[in-house]
This record gives sequence, C-alpha cells and structure tokens, in this order.
Amino acid sequence: MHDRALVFDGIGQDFPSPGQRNKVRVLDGISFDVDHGKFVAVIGPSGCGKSTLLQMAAGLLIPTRGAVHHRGRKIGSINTEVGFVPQQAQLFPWKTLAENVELPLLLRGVAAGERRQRVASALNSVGLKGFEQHFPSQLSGGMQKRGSIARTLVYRPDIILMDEPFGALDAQTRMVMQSDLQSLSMEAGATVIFVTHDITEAVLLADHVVVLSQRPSRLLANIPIDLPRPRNMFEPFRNPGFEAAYDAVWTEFRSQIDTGRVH
Amino acid sequence: MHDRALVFDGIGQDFPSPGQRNKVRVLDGISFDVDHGKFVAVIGPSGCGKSTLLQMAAGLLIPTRGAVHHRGRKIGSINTEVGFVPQQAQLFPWKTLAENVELPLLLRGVAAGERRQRVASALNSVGLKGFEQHFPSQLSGGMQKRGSIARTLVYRPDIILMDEPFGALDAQTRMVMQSDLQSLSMEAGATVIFVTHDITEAVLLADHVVVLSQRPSRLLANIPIDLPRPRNMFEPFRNPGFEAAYDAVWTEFRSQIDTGRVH
Amino acid sequence: QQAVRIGLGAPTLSFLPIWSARALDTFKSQGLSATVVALPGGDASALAALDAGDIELAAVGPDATLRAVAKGQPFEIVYSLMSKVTLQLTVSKPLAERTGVKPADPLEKRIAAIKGGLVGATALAGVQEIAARWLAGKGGLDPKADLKVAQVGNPTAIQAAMEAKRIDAFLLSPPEGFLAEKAGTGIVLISLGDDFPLLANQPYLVLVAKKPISPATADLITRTAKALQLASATTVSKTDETAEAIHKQFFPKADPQAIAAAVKVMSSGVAGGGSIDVQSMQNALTFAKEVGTSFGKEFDAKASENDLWTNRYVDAAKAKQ
Amino acid sequence: MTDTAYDAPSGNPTARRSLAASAAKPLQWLLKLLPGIVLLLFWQWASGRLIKEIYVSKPTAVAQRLYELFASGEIYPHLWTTGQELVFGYIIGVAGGVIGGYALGRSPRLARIFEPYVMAFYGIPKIALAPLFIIWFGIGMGSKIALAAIMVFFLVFYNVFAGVRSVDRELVNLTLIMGANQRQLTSHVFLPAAAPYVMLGMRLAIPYSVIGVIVGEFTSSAQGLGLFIHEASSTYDPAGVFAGIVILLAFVTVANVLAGRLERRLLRWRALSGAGPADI
Amino acid sequence: MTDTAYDAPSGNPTARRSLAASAAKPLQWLLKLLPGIVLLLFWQWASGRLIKEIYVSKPTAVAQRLYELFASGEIYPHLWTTGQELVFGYIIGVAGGVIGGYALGRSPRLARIFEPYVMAFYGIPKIALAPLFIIWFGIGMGSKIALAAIMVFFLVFYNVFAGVRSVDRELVNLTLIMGANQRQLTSHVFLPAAAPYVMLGMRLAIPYSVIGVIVGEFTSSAQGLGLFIHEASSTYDPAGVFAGIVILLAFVTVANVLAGRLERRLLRWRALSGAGPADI
Ligand SMILES: Nc1ncnc2c1ncn2[C@@H]1O[C@H](COP(=O)(O)OP(=O)(O)OP(=O)(O)O)[C@@H](O)[C@H]1O
Ligand SMILES: Nc1ncnc2c1ncn2[C@@H]1O[C@H](COP(=O)(O)OP(=O)(O)OP(=O)(O)O)[C@@H](O)[C@H]1O
Ligand SMILES: [Mg+2]
Ligand SMILES: [Mg+2]
Repeated sequence: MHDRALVFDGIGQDFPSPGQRNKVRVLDGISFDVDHGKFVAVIGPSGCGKSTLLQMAAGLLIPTRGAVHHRGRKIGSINTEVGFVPQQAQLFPWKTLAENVELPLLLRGVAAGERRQRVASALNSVGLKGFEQHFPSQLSGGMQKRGSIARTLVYRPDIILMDEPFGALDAQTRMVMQSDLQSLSMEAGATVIFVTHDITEAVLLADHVVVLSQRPSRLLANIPIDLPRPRNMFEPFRNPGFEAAYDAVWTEFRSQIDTGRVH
Repeated sequence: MHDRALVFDGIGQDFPSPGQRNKVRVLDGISFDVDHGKFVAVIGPSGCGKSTLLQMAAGLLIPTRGAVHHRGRKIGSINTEVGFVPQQAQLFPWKTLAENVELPLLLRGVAAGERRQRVASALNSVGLKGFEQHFPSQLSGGMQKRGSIARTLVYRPDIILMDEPFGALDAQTRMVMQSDLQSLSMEAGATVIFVTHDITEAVLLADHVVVLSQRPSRLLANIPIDLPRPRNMFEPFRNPGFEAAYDAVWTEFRSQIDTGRVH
Repeated sequence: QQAVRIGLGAPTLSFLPIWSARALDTFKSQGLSATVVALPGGDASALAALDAGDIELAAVGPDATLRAVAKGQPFEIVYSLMSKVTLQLTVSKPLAERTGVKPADPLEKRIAAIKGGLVGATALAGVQEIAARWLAGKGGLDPKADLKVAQVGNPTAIQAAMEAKRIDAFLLSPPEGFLAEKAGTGIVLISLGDDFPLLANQPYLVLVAKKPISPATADLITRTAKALQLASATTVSKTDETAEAIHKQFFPKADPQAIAAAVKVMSSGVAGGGSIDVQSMQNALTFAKEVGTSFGKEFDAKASENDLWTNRYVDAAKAKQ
Repeated sequence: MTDTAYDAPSGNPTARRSLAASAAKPLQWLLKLLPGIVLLLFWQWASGRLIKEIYVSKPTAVAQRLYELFASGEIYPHLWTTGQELVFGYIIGVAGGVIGGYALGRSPRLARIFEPYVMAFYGIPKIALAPLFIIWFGIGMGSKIALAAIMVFFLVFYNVFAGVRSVDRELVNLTLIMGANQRQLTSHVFLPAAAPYVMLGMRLAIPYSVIGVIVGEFTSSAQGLGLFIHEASSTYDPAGVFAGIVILLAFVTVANVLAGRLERRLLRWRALSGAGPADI
Repeated sequence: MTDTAYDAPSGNPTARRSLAASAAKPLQWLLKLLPGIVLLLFWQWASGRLIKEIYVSKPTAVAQRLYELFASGEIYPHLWTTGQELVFGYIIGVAGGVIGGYALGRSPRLARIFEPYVMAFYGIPKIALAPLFIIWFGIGMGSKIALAAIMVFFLVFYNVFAGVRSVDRELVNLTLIMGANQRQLTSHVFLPAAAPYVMLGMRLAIPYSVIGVIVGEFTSSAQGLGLFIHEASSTYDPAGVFAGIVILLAFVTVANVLAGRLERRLLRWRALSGAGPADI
C-alpha cells in the first residue's frame, strides 16, 4: 500500500440531467491504482468522464459512489498535494503571465529572488520567454495552455494531474514538451496522471494506459507499457516495442466503435 | 478572380507588446488564395498567428498591413457571410445547448418547425443527442467544442472558418466528424479554412495545406494535396498517395525545428 | 362644499386656529372642506407651492413672506394666525443647576444664564435663532459672540438633543417647554410674548395668498377667515374644551395635559380674529430691524397696507353672519 | 440574492436535498428569523431602559398601533398613495436606467461625453431643490414619483452601464458574424450577459425608491406613509412612526423576495457551474 | 468608467492613437464640455423666462456669488467641515461595505440569514430616525459621518456581495489546490475578480456620500455646506443655493475622476481583451 500514490476505488458519478427525471451516469465503478513515480495516461471518448475523474483526484468533486485514496487517506476535501492542469488553461486574467506562474510560489512563501529565477526557467522551458508581461487575453490558445502547464510545474508537486495538456500544441512544440515532461518525472520522481486523446502520446509517455469506455464509462483496460526509458519522443516508431504497445491500446480503444457511430 | 472565395493579400499584423517599446510582429506578408468550394488547412507552430489569420477573414481584426478580400471586396468590417468556429468553444453560457445551436437560425428568421428539426439533426451529427437541455457549463470540453461546431454548421454558411475544431476530440469521434465534414463540403460545396496541429488531419481533409513559420510568421509553403475524394478518414494510410503528401508537408513543417528548441 | 387647500410649513400646535377650526369643524359651517398639506420643506416650500397654484393659502412666518415679496413675488398677507410670539426659552436642567437660575428671577438674570450656551433650533436663520440672538441682546449679551446656535431638526430631535445634553437651551412654542419640564430635562425660563411688549403684538404666523386674488378666491379666503375666527372665538371662550377636541382628533398619543397647557398659553394670541393693524405690522418690522434681518428692501407698515398685508378679508368675515 | 451562485451541485446533491427537505427546512426558517427575533426582544427590553420610549417606542406598542391602523382603516389611503408612487417611480426609474445605461454602455463615445454629467447630476442634493420640485411636479404624487424615479434611475443606469461594458467582446463578435442585427444582439447577448449587473441594480434600487418617495413626502404631501410618519412624529406618537416604518420594511422585503425569485430564474445558468467546497 | 472596457486595441491602434494625439485631443475636450456649455446657456436663457429666477437663479449670478464666497472666505469653514464629513463617511462606509459584503459573499449560509435584514434595514427612511441619530451620534460631525457611511456602506456592501458571488468557482478551486490559505485566496482571487463590482460600488457611493452628508446637515448642524445651502434657501438666496450645489458637484466630479483613474489601473487587464468594432 505504501507505494501507491493514488487509488481509485470503484468510483462512480451521477450528474443531474436537466429536463429529465433520471440522472446521467458518467463513471461506473472504476478502480485502478497509481504507483509512486509512475506515469498513467487516461484515454477515452469525449464526454466519458476523464475530466471528472481528475477532479475527483484533486478533491474538487466527491464521487457519488466509491472513493479516491491518496497515500491511503480518503480524499474528502480539496487536495493541496497535487498539481492540476485543467482542460481549459484557466490562467488568472488579471495577472500577467509571469504573475500567473509566480502565484503558487508566492502562496508557498518562496523568496523573491528564487521566485524570479524559477519563473523564468519555467517560462523558458515552455517556450514563453519574452511574454512575461502579457496578460492571458493577449496570448494564443496554445500559449495559454503552456502557461498553465508552467504554473503547475514551477512548484514541483509530487502528483501532477494534467487534462489534455498538449492537445492544443503543434507537433513540434508537443514533442519538445513531452520530452521535457519525461525528464521531469524521471528526475524528480513525480507521479503523473494525464488525460489525452492521442494514443501515440499515451503510449510514449505512460507506464500504464487506462482505457475508458463510452458513457456510462467503465474501465475497458489498464495496459502496462514496458518500453525502456528514456524514450525517443521525436521519432515514436524508433522505440523498440512501440508498435506492439500501440496496437494493444488501439485494439482496446477501437472496440468502442461498435457501440454506435458517435456514441 | 470569380472563383476565389477569399484572397489574403500580403497581410501583416503587429501587436503592442506590454513592457516593451517595439511591437510584436505576428504575421509578416502572407499571401494565398482560397478557391470556391475548396478545403484549405493552415498549420504552424503555436502562437504563430493562425487564429489571428482567421479573425482577419471574419473581419474581427483589420490587418496592420495588406488586406483580406472576400469575393473581390476588401473586408473592412465584420463579415457576416462566413461561419466561425472559434478556438475556445464560446458557447453562450446563458443558453442551453439546443438554444445555442438554434441561435443562428433564429437570427436568420427560420421558422420554428424547421429550426427544431435542423437543430436536432445538427446535434445528432456531432453526437450530442440527449444533451439539448444542458447548459454549456454542464458539458465536457470536447462536447462544448462539438456544440460550437454544430452551431456553425447548422446554418450552412458558404465559407466556414474553423480554429482547431477537432483538437479536443478522441480519435474515434474525430474520424467520424472529419468524415462528416468532408461529405458536407463535397455536397454543399462549402469553402472551408481550418486551423489544425495535426498533419495527418490536414493532409486527409485539405485541397491545400498552408504551412506557416515561427513568429514573425511567413508563408513557408502552400502545398496542393491531390488525393482523390472521397478519402478514407478511418484508415489514413489506405488512401493512395497519402504517404507522399504527408511527407511533403512534414518536411516543410519540420524545417522549423532548426530555429530553436521551442521557438 | 368647496375645497380649500392650506399649506403648512410644519404641523406644530402654533398654528392654533387651524387646528381648532378643524377640530371644531367650523369650516363645514362655511361650506368649506379644508385640506391641510404638509410642507415640512419649510416656508420656502410652502410659498413655492402657493406660487405654483397647488394651494390657495400658505401658513407661514411673516419674514419668509417679506423676503419673497422683496424679491418680487406677488404675495399678500391676508390673516394673522398668531398675533404674538409664542416662543418659550427652555434651558436644560444641568444649565439651570449650574447657574442657579429660576423662572422667578428678574429678566436680566434669566437671560444672562444662557451666556455661552448652545441653543438648538429647527432651522438656522429662522425665527428661533433670530429670537434667541435678539433675546441675548436685550439681556446685555453680545448677540453674536455669547451664543451658539445649531440646527437640530424637528422638535422631537431637539428634545432628544436636550436629553442627551447636546444642547443647553431651545426656543420653541408650547407644548415643547412643558414637555421638557415634565420629562425633567429642562425648565421654561422665558415666554417671549409675555415678557416683551414688542413681541406681544405682532403677526407671528400668517396666512398668505397669491395676488392677483380673483373674486372667487376672495370669497374663499373670506369664508376661511370666518371659519378661523369662529374657531378662535371658541378657543378663547372655551379653552379646555377646544384643547380636548384638538387632542382627541389630532394628538391622541400626546400627553393631554401638555396640549391643554399649550392651548391655554397660546389662546391669547388668537384673540384678534386675524386682524393686523399698522402698529402690529410696525412691531414686526421693528423686531426684524433690531435683530438685523435684511429683507433686501425697506418696508413701510402703513404704506404697504392692502399691498403687502390687508385686513380686507378679516373685516369681511367679521361682517359676515 | 440568497441562493444563486454558490448552491452549486456539489458532491452529493441528492443526499443533501432530501435531507434539507425533511428536517432542515423549518430549521432554516428558524435560523433566518432568529436575528429578527433577537432584535425585537432587545428592542422591547431596551425601550425605557437604555433609551426613552418616546424616541424608539417598543415592539408591543408598535404591534398594537399597527393593529389599530388596519382595523380602523385609517392607513389604507396612505398605503394606496405611497404604493402607487413606489410602483410608478420604480418602473419609470428602471426603464430609464436600463435604456440610458444600455445606450451609453454600447457607445463609448457618448459615454465619454455624458457619463460625467450623469454622475455630477446625482451629486446634487435633491432636498436642496425642494421648491423647484414643487414648482415642476406639484405637491401631488408627481413630485414623489419623480424623486423616486431619479433615485432608481441612477442606480440602475450605472449598473446596466457597467454590465454592458463587461460583456465578453468575443461573444458579441461571434453573434455579429452569425448575422445578428442590433436588436437581436441586445436581446440575445447584451441583456443576458449583463443580467447579473441589471439584477443587482434593480435590487439596490428597491430601498432607494422607498427613500425617494419618503423624502418626497416629507417635503410636501397631503397623503402617504411618509406624511403619516411625519405627522406621527410631530404629534408625539412614536409607535405610529415605527408602525409606518414597519409597513415600509414590509414593502421592501416583499419586493426583495420577488426580485430574488426573478434573479434566481434569470441567472439559473450561473448556479450550475463549478463544484466543491469553496465557502468559508 | 469612461474608457476602460471598450477601448480595446482594435485593428490599427498606432494610426488611431497618433491621430488622437494631434488633433483629436482638444476636440474631444470640446465635445466633453459642450453639453455643459449648452446647459449653462440654456439655464441663463431660461432663468426669468421659463422659470422665475427666484427658484433657479442664473449662472452669472451663481458665478458672482461663488466669487464672493471665496473672496470673503465665508465658505471655507463650511467646506472644511463638509469635506471632513465626506471623507470619513466615505472611508468608513467603503471599509464596512467591503468587509461585510465579502463575508456574506463568501458564506452563503450567513448570507441566507442576514442579507434580508441588511436590505430591510436600508428601507428605513433615515430621516424618520433623526432623534435616534442625535442621541447616538450628537449634532456635530458624528451624525453626518454616520449617515454618509450608512449610505455608502449599503451600495458597497451589495456590490461586493454580488461581485464575490460572481467569481468563477473553478479559479477559486485551482488556487486552493495550489495551496492558498483564506487570506491569499482573498487577495489573489476574490478581490481582483470582484474588482469590477467593487469599483462600481465605490463609484455609486460617491454621490450618495454627498447626499448622506447633506441630508444630515439639513437635519442638524452648526456648520457645513448643507447648512449653508439650507440657510440660503430659507433666506431666498437662490444664487447661494446653487453656488453651494456647484461646490458639491465639484467634489463629486473630482472624486469621480479619481475613481476613474483607479478603476482604469485596476481593470487594465479587461481593456485588452477582444478586438474589432462592436459599438453602435
Ligand atoms: N455539472 C454537470 N452537470 C451535469 N452533467 C455534467 C456536469 N459536469 C459534467 N457533466 C457530464 O459529465 C460527462 C463527463 O464530463 P467530463 O468533462 O468528465 O468528460 P471528458 O471525458 O473530460 O470529456 P472531454 O474529452 O470532452 O473533455 C459529460 O457527459 C457531461 O455532460
Ligand atoms: N491582443 C493581443 N495583444 C498582444 N499580442 C497578441 C494579441 N492577440 C494575439 N497576440 C499575439 O499574437 C500571436 C499569435 O496569436 P494567435 O492566437 O494567432 O496564435 P495561434 O497561431 O492561433 O496559436 P495557437 O496554435 O497557440 O492557438 C501570439 O504570439 C500572441 O501573443
Ligand atoms: Mg475533459
Ligand atoms: Mg489559435
């Protein structure tokens, strides 16, 4: 039990459904563990409840059924030991980019000098150098998302929850950032759960890929990816064993196509 | 000149750069044409000015230099003859999903009966049946984006501008919607400009792929894709000639990697 | 029945004839139904309403009227509601104890007691302040330096201020002095109208009409005057009954003794039946001069008869059966 | 304003609601009434002890007086007059404020020119102009309606103005691209987006319409609650004063509850976003 | 409030601004002053023609009277008193309103209990309570400061309350996850997010602080502009009345300009979003 950072224990979530009597069942009895220092990718169709799942891990939502445990403790309120990169960038519109990224350090009482230096290096690593004084509304969609990632990585939380972090990025930028994320988790031993729609990305980055089904979503598979690290993010197919792993995930994911045209 | 729906004529855009004297040059003398009934994909690194370019076509932004012409007329104010799917879904938070999608029809004075039926079919085609009464805040990120697409397609504008329409969708949903979009443009003869980060998607859907460089971005290439239609969206590599086209685009796109790690 | 609208600057008991006429219902005998419009905005508001034609008669103080007339407003005083100054100087208990003054002391000593005190008034520059400063002058004090005056609001507020020891004295018409004595917060020291002959005979509150006065309005005013005269006569002859009627109809929640005492004190002021003579007018002007009021124009009591003031309606009413 | 934004459906809405329905409802009401009851008790106790009854009356006397007033029917004409003044003043003020605020909010050029004048105009103490009001609007209902409408106008005007200016420009642009004309833009985007501000303005305006009418009636009147209060105060009837005030409070409270209902309906969409415990 | 939200950098900001800098600046000023000048001219013309001078005076007479007042120094003590009352009343009211509004905005439970009482309390016509005010706050500056503070409090309270409730719950949650304590949450999220509402409340409160002080001085005072106006009005000195009002307007206008500056600084971020022509 000690090495388990997060345990999802039969979680389920019902949402009220406007205009109808009965509720929408979104997640239905999903259980899986996330070990310390591991990388777990969650994939599943749009609207199946991936973001909902991350919100539960962050303590923003208490599951209707089941529970999420963090280091053995049941999560019952906001979990301040995780870092959360939401699906929409959610930068603070009244703060400049640099102030946004600085905020978590400020909240933790990091000294001004160190703050400045860490903010600069975080912004640099997401390619936003030179935009420190821009307000979020002056940034492009992808830049906002990168700002949001920098804001979380800058304070090096133990557990990082990322909701489609690289979805709005072009292939080049994405590869560089994937590579950075891999180094970070390898060096700092951070535990990462991240939601993605890109199977290649999931296979490249993750130690486990969790595949969810259509709503009401159940766990279709929890596939271990045993490729050696460090992996080559720039040419995925050069990684030995990549294709087999990819196919394993794709087969699971694809099985949903029978359920309906678009769910 | 007659068959040119949109002409970008040496457009350039400078934005004020907070904290610095000189301005940020975002687009730098970009010229290309979009013919009637054609599909043009725009790809380029994050923050290079793709969204800015679409905003100019919609008349939301007047370029600092150059001009955009629509059917030979210079665009000087809001262009009501295009349909616009913004990068963020931008649904009206005070309207339910159905009311959101119904709005353009309402604005155009379409009769109630027809409205109801067209809304239902638009929602159905993006897989949002059953969520009519949900408010946007009750939808997942991908569902919001699909709602936004439905809101534009429902009134069948001649020219459709889409900013990363499928970026937030899983592989399955995305393929179905790509396929739908292809049929729509083939049947209705709609002109489409769409921004994407996914080279496969660009090559699969487009007649021309416009590749932009790093900021200040210039036109790297305007590559014609001559694959026969209809194309198979579900297995890209089954399309004859796909790989060659993909490589042509990828080579151009990749050339930027020399400019810096992440621009 | 014809309606007559009378505007009242403040619904205080000093407008005694109006209260008694309403209480004794003498308007009805003249074929009138009287509406009293409250205009707590003060005399200026009441005169504005008169100017606008919203009321036929305004019950105000003469100085406001004189000031307005000096500015060219077409007003005429047609009835003297109260022909003596009814103000009473009431001092707070602490002041009385400190100075050891008693109501039986000679006038000089009584006035000297308020030296350096703070006097509360419902409005600055109004008759209360003027009278207070005049009084100080009469007692050999410096009217400007030896007295501070503050505006405190309505009579209840002034009572509250005295109780909270925020002011040392006030000059108000009955029954305020009586009430303060009863509450044990103050002592009535001087009744201005009784102690000074100049103040015992002058129009203190008047009815004003707007010129030109049409024959129909003239008739209305005459009948109103008649109603007021009848009520005044009853007030003088049957003071207690009148007080009781007023209390029952208009002041049911007030202390009946207070109303009775107030009516008794003021009844002498209504004895004249509303008539103004040159002497009383002159007294008013003299008083104004003594306290340094400048109307912006010199008035002559005699010459202004039937222009600024008139007994026409009062006389006509007296002649009427 | 009480339970819109933050009653978001958190964790376990069903469980919560059913609990609330059974035991918590009456308890909640009790909680709501508690401060009022405490206040009344304190008032009753303090009257005559801490402060003379002539200044503050006392609850039992006020209740008694209220009963008298309604039983004898003495109060009805006053109620009727003041009620009409309130309703008209409020409606005129709100309509003017919405129109003015919307116009200036939409047109920055006009706003730059006229907004300072509106503000300055409001700095004018209306009581100083009582004679002017009497000349213009008479001593009847007109002047009270005017005064209340002006008070209401200002609050609604500024709120609508701020609300319209806070509307997300991108949504506006999007609607224009869809082909909206100005009228449609107003009804589909600006008004709903500015609704939180508009509702705020309308709520703020409720007590001020009462103040406007009462100030007006204090200046000049032949009938109305303000006059009644004023007369009660000058005829040594503190219970009457407070009875009048209680009636005014009832007006305000009822209007506030109605506005709250309207707000909850119009801003239903805001109640749905977000989740989880952020309240202190 | 004049040029925050909608002066977004549209198409061609450079060209526009340089144009504005050269010729348009004085022109703009002229445009701004124009309505005022027209008003003054109309007033001068109408006085004595449409309405008696005794009610409205006329600009030249008012200017003359103003000159007299300042030249003789007669007005300074009044100015000083009223100025102090305004400043203290405003500051106390704003502080109270921000604290109260914030507390109730953050705690829906407290809000459900207390908000109706706050609203009802405001429906009470303060003039009816003049005796109480005198007993509690005296007849000096205290009672005026209290009255102004109460007026200001209400507006700020409700705006802050609404502002805090309109804050995006997701941003709040995110900040909590980052490890913010309540104090940090307040200063980094709630206050900046509610700033548009807070600023609105503070602006609305400016004229009302003036009204509060003037009403207070009308009721009771020994010195102050309200008293000066009241005296002028009861001694038939219309030029004096309007001279007093002009001074009050100057107060309000200066405060408004200052508040506008503050607002533009605090809400700078709002001015940047969006682009393009959406104004009528
Ligand atoms: N507040 C809410 N009220 C009602 N339904 C909700 C609410 N929040 C989420 N849902 C529903 O829950 C489901 C899952 O939402 P979620 O955001 O977790 O999806 P997702 O897997 O992240 O999808 P995407 O990939 O599109 O982001 C959706 O069907 C949505 O309609
Ligand atoms: N209002 C503004 N003020 C200053 N700079 C701006 C403004 N709007 C956009 N920019 C800058 O313009 C550049 C291009 O923005 P744009 O949104 O067009 O990028 P994009 O190509 O769509 O990127 P992405 O793929 O990340 O969405 C960015 O560097 C951004 O900082
Ligand atoms: Mg999601
Ligand atoms: Mg973009």
